[in-house]
Amino acid sequence: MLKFDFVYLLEQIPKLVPYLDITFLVLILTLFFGTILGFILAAWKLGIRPILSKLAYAFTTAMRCTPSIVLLFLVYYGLPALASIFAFDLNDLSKLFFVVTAFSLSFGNVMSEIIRSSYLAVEKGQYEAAVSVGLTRFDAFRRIILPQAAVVALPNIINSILTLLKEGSLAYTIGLIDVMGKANLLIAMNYEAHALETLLALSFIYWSISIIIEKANELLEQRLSKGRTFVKTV
Amino acid sequence: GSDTDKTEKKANVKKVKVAYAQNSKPITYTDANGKPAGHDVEIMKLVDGLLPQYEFEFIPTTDDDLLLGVEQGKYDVGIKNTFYTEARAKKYIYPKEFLGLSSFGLVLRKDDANIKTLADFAKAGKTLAPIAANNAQYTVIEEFNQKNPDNKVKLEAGDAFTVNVIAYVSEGRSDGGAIIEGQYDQKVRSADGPYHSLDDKLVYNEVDVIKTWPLFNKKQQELADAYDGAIKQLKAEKKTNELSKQFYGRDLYEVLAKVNR
Amino acid sequence: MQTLDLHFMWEAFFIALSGAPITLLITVVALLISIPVGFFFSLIRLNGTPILDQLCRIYISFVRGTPLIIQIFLIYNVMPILLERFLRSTHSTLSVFDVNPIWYAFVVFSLYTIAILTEVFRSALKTVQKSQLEAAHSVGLSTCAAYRRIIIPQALVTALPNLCNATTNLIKNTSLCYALSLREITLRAKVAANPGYNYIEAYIDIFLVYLLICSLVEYGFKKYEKKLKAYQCLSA
Amino acid sequence: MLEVREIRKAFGNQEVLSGISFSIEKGDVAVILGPSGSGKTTLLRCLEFFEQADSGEVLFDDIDVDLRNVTKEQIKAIRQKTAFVFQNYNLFNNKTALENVLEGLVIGRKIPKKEAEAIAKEALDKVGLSDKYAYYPSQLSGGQQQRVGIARAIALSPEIIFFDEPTSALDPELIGEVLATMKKIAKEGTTMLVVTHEMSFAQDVANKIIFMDGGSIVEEGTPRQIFTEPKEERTRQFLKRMLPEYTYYI
Amino acid sequence: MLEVREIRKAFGNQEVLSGISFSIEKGDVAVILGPSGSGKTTLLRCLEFFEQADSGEVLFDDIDVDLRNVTKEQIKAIRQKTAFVFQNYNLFNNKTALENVLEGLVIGRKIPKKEAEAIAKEALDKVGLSDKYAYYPSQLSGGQQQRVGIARAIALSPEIIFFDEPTSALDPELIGEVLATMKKIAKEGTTMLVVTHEMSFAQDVANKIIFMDGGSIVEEGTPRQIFTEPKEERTRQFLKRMLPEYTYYI
Ligand SMILES: Nc1ncnc2c1ncn2[C@@H]1O[C@H](COP(=O)(O)OP(=O)(O)OP(=O)(O)O)[C@@H](O)[C@H]1O
Ligand SMILES: Nc1ncnc2c1ncn2[C@@H]1O[C@H](COP(=O)(O)OP(=O)(O)OP(=O)(O)O)[C@@H](O)[C@H]1O
Ligand SMILES: [Mg+2]
Ligand SMILES: [Mg+2]
Repeated sequence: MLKFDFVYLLEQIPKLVPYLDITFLVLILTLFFGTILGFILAAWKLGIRPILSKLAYAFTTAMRCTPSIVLLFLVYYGLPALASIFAFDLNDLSKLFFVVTAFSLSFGNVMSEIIRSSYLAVEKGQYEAAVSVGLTRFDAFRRIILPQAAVVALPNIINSILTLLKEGSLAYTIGLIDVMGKANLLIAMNYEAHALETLLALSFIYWSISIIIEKANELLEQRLSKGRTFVKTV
Repeated sequence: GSDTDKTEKKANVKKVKVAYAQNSKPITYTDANGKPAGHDVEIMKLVDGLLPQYEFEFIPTTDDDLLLGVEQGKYDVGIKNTFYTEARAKKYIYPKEFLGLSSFGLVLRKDDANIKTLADFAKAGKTLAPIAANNAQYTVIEEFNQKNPDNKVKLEAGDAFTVNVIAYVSEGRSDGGAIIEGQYDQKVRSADGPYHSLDDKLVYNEVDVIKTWPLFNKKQQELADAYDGAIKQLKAEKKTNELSKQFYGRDLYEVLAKVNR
Repeated sequence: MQTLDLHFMWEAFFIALSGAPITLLITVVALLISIPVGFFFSLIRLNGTPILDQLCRIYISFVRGTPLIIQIFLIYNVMPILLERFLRSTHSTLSVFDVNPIWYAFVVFSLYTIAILTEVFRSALKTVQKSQLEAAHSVGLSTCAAYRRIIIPQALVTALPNLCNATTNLIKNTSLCYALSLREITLRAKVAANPGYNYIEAYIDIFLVYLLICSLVEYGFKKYEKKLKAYQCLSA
Repeated sequence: MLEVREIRKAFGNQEVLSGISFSIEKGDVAVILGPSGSGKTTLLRCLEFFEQADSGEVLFDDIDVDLRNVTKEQIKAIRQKTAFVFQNYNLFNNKTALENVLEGLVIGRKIPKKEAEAIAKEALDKVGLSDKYAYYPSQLSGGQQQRVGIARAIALSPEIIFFDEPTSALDPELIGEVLATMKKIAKEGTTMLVVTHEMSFAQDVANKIIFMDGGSIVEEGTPRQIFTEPKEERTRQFLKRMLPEYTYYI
Repeated sequence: MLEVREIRKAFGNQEVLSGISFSIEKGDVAVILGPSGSGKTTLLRCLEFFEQADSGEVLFDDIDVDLRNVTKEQIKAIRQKTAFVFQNYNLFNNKTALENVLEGLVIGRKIPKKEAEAIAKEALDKVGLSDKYAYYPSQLSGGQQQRVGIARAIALSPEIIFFDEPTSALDPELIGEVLATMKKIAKEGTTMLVVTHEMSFAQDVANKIIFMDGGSIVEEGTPRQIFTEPKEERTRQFLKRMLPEYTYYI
């Protein structure tokens, strides 16, 4: 075993940080598309059209049961294969495209369940009161249901965002290099010698980002919880 | 003038996607500047230089993706220190000419220096550090086990990410580990290797020298043939010997006569 | 595109399936540990118990904030070495390296799932009105009984979909056990694929096995959610 | 302005409304009386489309709704003209008292913020809550919550307001005040359909009494008719408890 | 049996209870009257320890509680002897009417299931819900829910029951029945502390009236004293609304 080399650890950080741009790009694009997908799926599940709701549930089952790596390969290989039937060549598209597509599908699916469960957790009376004062369904959702549901949803959303943040190891399997991929490369380049230091440097970066996200979440949760009381044991 | 020349040239030149495993230094890897590097990569660059009708684009990726990608046609050719097996030959085109030679052996603690072959190793009941399942070394040992059902090496699949063979052996977590000599050289023997301090505690015992191959997509017969022509020329010019020395610290072509796979 | 080697796929399917017991064992053990502990942690967080709450937060933030594979690395590669040194210094004859790697898997996945479930439970408990607890107290139920019989059944309705997500994710994450050389589903399939490079077939098999397991799990959750929701649906 | 024909509603196989028909004119104050569980709340909820009736017809001004197939537009149109005071208040948990009242004005009726605020404050003042603007529902007493619910409805100045037991949580003093407010609104021409157990309101303000039992209308008429000479034995029996009081007021 | 000394409670810097003291004896039926927002609910909640009072003392039988530092054992001991009827019912959402009543008997009081079921059914029958055993709260009308809440409390046969407006959602007919039930329980010796706006109950059953306003007790005494010769102007003013009725009943 080599001596733990703290200086080495510190040296790795500036080498890793530049690759955060890919990490964030993937994160933000996925958040954007995934959330939209999540809302659509949740709306279908909660809606009255049986076909759409069956479809949405089936999608959820499929997504839940697909390991992310398989999903990524399905998108990375399957999509171009599918497109080639229609004489499109997707093989030259950026790897980013495939990664974001795959992540959005699975993130959107998780979001749809989070949205569904938190939506159902808001009493029906709140919706009724809202439409009774003339709010449209959309306004009722936006102004009354959503803020209350968000309190319930947030901890779970943060769970998934943090998971998503770290999915870099998956992107790496098809050769897209984000911080995680870069850490892998750094380790490989040093013949796995200072793996521990490099990984700790990586963890440090991830952890810092997570702490920022969690702090933001805390503030938001507090704001949304205004006027509400929750169960405690004492 | 020159502008039209370039475009004209471009039009005739076929792009070739060469996938390489980006994390097996010194065979193939991505260097600190994000550029492709390593023994196999350098050879392919030379091949590219000899083939004006092709332009190689090197794409870094992982083993899994490389194998799938070449099979599917996402990449035209892949290099990752691949050995030859029958089954693989069904999936990919192996060219006629091999790409390089690779010394494959066991890293052991000094006390076990007398273990020279896999058979010795198995007989002594030693434990082997886990090997990534898609690594060629795994196949070699598995084949050994198939041929020697009464004297099997205990083989475990693992992952390169967590299994650091040198560390495993030196710490006594396992008795031996499979390794490519080039890697052992750079890690342990070389004066600035990260494990140079272990140089007097460990030994590398060669088990075999094995030919490594590029894998071509099934549709790339033409490319494979072109490759054959080019690499023949390189071997004749002894360029390959130079690279072997440069990356593996030793001219493996000296033992070519004894290589049987 | 090449045709699939169906024969291989058929055989490898069962090879992959034979890894299911390990996957399920890890999943079950991790859940058995992390459901009660996660619940306990969520109570600490909801109550804002002074020091414990801070500790919980740091723990959760670390576990959620760093990649699972790194946690595996730390626990599998670093911890044993430290332990080994410690044991050697105490002249113990125990060998850390002889420990079956599955124990590492239990530890890693439990630690991870606890963090996830803490947040799942915390959010779910927030959906139960405080007055439900008061009503339970008023008829003489202890806090414990109130939670068991009134609060938890109501919170579970919200928790279940997320619990189901967490469980299926856990099942899929056990594929990271390849890093522990544990022969679970993914690793077995990949090893089987290795000699013939039948990676596509192997991945399809992996997909099918997970599909089988996860859809059974999901089916169970759906059934249970329906049952728990009996008191709500009727009015909706 | 509101005519209801043969509304039926069953939960499972228990029929809760078994063919309710009545009509009220503009400016009417109609009171629905009836024992607990007789379907009063369910009736109001069906009229506001919170509950889907199994069959029946509702005529609201010129909107003719077949309850078996209601369109979204019809629901929206009717809800724009009505307001609802809930038996269990249903205040917006995430909004203060003032915001609860503002919501419908600003978002629902698109009244400019400034103006809406004046209206909302006036409504809250009317029900005696001028010092509770910034309180969240969880910080209000039962009676205060109920009054916010009332303020929220009357602030909208809708054509018709459905009240579901609007004074149940109030003390006699306040009941007086709230009923006076309702009386005033009625005088201003707002139509009201009120479920209440408050006989004095029924007598003083209502011009129509509907007595329900077991999902049907047992009897309807003017307060005078119902209170002094009820035709049905069931009505008489129900009112017996209150008659002494009634006698006094007369 | 219950003595309360100088309970104080503030939310933020708004004092809601400013030093409440009174005492009731075994078998007493004490009624708390007072306008909305005067702190009645808060007082009851402090006595059941749902709200932590800022200071004060409670003597319950031989248990002497300093509200500034209450132990868990004291809370438990007192809750075992009391029951609470909530202003907004607070039924267990995930339990049927019968289960709501059973819960406290079987789990709280450890009464064998069989026996408990008989008691629970009897309690529900008393409040006229013999046909709703298997209904969930969401399937019950407001009045039905309120009655389940009452049944849940009386089934426990505690030494003292706190009622917070137990008849607000009931129609006159039922109010009569429920009050009769409460009267019967009172006769059997159960002590009661009742917040209500139902004057007839205050007159008929109570032997003590406590009139609160703005967080303090304005006046207390027997019903006769309070209703016929209130000392305080505030009391007189509050009762004015009800006096006609009262006069009648006398
Ligand atoms: N979702 C439901 N499922 C089944 N039964 C229901 C449901 N909602 C209401 N009921 C039943 O319908 C009947 C009428 O209920 P409703 O709420 O209309 O009564 P109400 O006249 O408003 O009574 P109250 O004066 O007590 O509020 C009740 O017996 C109730 O149990
Ligand atoms: N959590 C809280 N935060 C701030 N103020 C509160 C809170 N709870 C109650 N209050 C205030 O305390 C006062 C007393 O409330 P309480 O519920 O005791 O009144 P009440 O006498 O029961 O009235 P009602 O007859 O309307 O039920 C009210 O003015 C209310 O606004
Ligand atoms: Mg009702
Ligand atoms: Mg109150």
